[in-house]
Amino acid sequence: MKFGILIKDGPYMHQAMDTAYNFIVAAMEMGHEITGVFFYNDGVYNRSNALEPPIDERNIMKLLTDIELKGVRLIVCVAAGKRRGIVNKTVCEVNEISGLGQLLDLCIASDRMITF
Amino acid sequence: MKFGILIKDGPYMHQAMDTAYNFIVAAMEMGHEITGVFFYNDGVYNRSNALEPPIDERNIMKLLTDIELKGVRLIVCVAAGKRRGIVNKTVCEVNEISGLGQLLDLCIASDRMITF
Amino acid sequence: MSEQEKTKVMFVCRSAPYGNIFEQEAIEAMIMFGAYEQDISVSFIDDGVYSLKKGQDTSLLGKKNFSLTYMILKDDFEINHIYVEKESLEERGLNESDLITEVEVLDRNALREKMDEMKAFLPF
Amino acid sequence: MSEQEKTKVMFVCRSAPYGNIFEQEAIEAMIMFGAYEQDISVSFIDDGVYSLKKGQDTSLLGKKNFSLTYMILKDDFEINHIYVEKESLEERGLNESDLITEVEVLDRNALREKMDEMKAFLPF
Amino acid sequence: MLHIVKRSPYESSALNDSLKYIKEKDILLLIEDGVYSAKKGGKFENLLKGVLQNNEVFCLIADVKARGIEGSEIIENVKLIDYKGFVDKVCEQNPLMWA
Amino acid sequence: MLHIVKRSPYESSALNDSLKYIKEKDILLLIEDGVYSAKKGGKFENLLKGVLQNNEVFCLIADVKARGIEGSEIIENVKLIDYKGFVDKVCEQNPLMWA
Repeated sequence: MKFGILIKDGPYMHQAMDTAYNFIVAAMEMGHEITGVFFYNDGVYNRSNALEPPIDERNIMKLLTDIELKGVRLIVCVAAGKRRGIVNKTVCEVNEISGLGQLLDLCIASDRMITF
Repeated sequence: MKFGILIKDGPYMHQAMDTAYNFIVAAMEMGHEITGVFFYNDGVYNRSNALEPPIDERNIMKLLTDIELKGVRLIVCVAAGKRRGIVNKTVCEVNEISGLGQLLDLCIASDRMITF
Repeated sequence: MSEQEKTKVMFVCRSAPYGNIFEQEAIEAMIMFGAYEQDISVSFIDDGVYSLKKGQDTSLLGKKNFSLTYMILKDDFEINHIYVEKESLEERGLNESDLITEVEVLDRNALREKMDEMKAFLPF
Repeated sequence: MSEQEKTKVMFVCRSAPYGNIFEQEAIEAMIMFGAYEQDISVSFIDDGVYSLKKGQDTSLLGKKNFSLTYMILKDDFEINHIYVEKESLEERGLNESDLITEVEVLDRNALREKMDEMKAFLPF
Repeated sequence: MLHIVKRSPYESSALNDSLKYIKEKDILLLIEDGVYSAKKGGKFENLLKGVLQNNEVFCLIADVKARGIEGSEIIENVKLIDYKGFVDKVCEQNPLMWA
Repeated sequence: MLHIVKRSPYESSALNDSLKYIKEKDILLLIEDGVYSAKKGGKFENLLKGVLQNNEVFCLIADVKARGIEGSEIIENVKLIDYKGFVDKVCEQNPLMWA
């Protein structure tokens, strides 16, 4: 099956990104496809390029890079990002920034859309 | 009276920073003193130097600069900031970053401590 | 595009306005989605119904009053269906005349039937 | 410093662990505050009492189990008083033997009396 | 103590939780989404009237107006205050935010 | 529909709100702080037992263990699943997150 993912909470503050990560890893191990992860609301903070968590804590930047390397597309909403200071100079990858149309595209291209 | 302020929510996402700002302005107009504003948890995002809200929306960065110019001390927790990517290169003013001891200092120095 | 080919997406709006940004950013998404010729619904349930309350005046808050956008969502932005849940209104002492714009008031069962047709939900 | 000169600050912990970071960042603050020789209390009420539940195992989550820190908060970090509210425990089907460390179980009225002595609250 | 509630009583336990700690002479202050508790005809009208028997209840007018609530829709004896009134209440009593 | 609840029933209305929309054959999935709803001896035990009369209820085991809840403390007939089981449930039914 094809899953589209919407993340609305920021890193560390809420468990949403952690749950979504574990869901994505499990789905891919099972042979499902992730059509993309769209970061909206405070979710955009997950793609800050400056996260420096304590070394004994999980590194959310690294976890997201891992799934990106496995071919998962990450999309940061440009409008939600600008409002919160996640812009070209502060985002992990500039070409991840895109518009809300991409969220609708995920709804169209996925068998299931799930929000965390 | 002397008020110490603790901000735990980020900008725009929740109303906390707006309510705190209106409280601070009212208190200063009434002749009270603000001993400092401590940003903890997601509150640290309020001091990102990259916030670019739409022009027809309130600019939280500017509102905070205004009260800083009136002599209010702003303090960003270093540990909460690092975890969230609010660090030297992304914070409004590098010398605002400080440790949790400053929060306890606010409790000691203020007649009232109020959390938003 | 034929009606059958369109993707049915429902915004599920459950938050009151101003205390957090969810309803404001949901509206920003609705406006964008309208341009894509899909089948977009918006349902207001639980505290979400407060977003439609008439007479919002944010001047003392210093925040933008985004409730006015709901008035033009259907006509200007081609959002196909706007539903509000009857029970949530009643529980809050509100009725249709309290709402800023004309929307379809549905009871829970009827709204749930609409939900069964959806391909995707976007909760805010 | 004499006891009278110390500032009385109470952490009011009302959140369950792991769903959000409040209790973890509260503990980080407690640890720092212990070094300053003030009069620091911590009260666990509402869902905050879950933070003290024995047997937390976060290995499947990939998150840090910070509950162990509560065991050494008093001795190693000089937090003077740790209270947990009896009624909140009961409502959740918990009792003293479920807790990871020995704390003072107080009923609401007794805890409220402690609150009356405080100069400042830090809610988490 | 000044009990401040900023969450809607329909989605959050904050109002209920705060009332378990309210004592004689304490003040209840409703701000942000907390002001919905003070609306006539809502589910929490009786609860709030009970509180008013023993305690003063205040509501932040900026939040009431933003949410489209008229003064006439506010439960009787709940007092509307502006931000300066808010500051005064914090001067009077030690605040605890029930978030 | 797959109703996913991630908030504690003690602090949030999410569980109650979701149950107003649950229909025959729908699944209730408790994750994150939502798992506290499934703990024996808690305030919501009877509510959940009522749901179990008509619907399947699942609980994410990673969240149960993290919170120090033993399998034996989970209400009977609530089924524990891992993340792969979570994925399976989303395949079976269209998910709505009640946050």
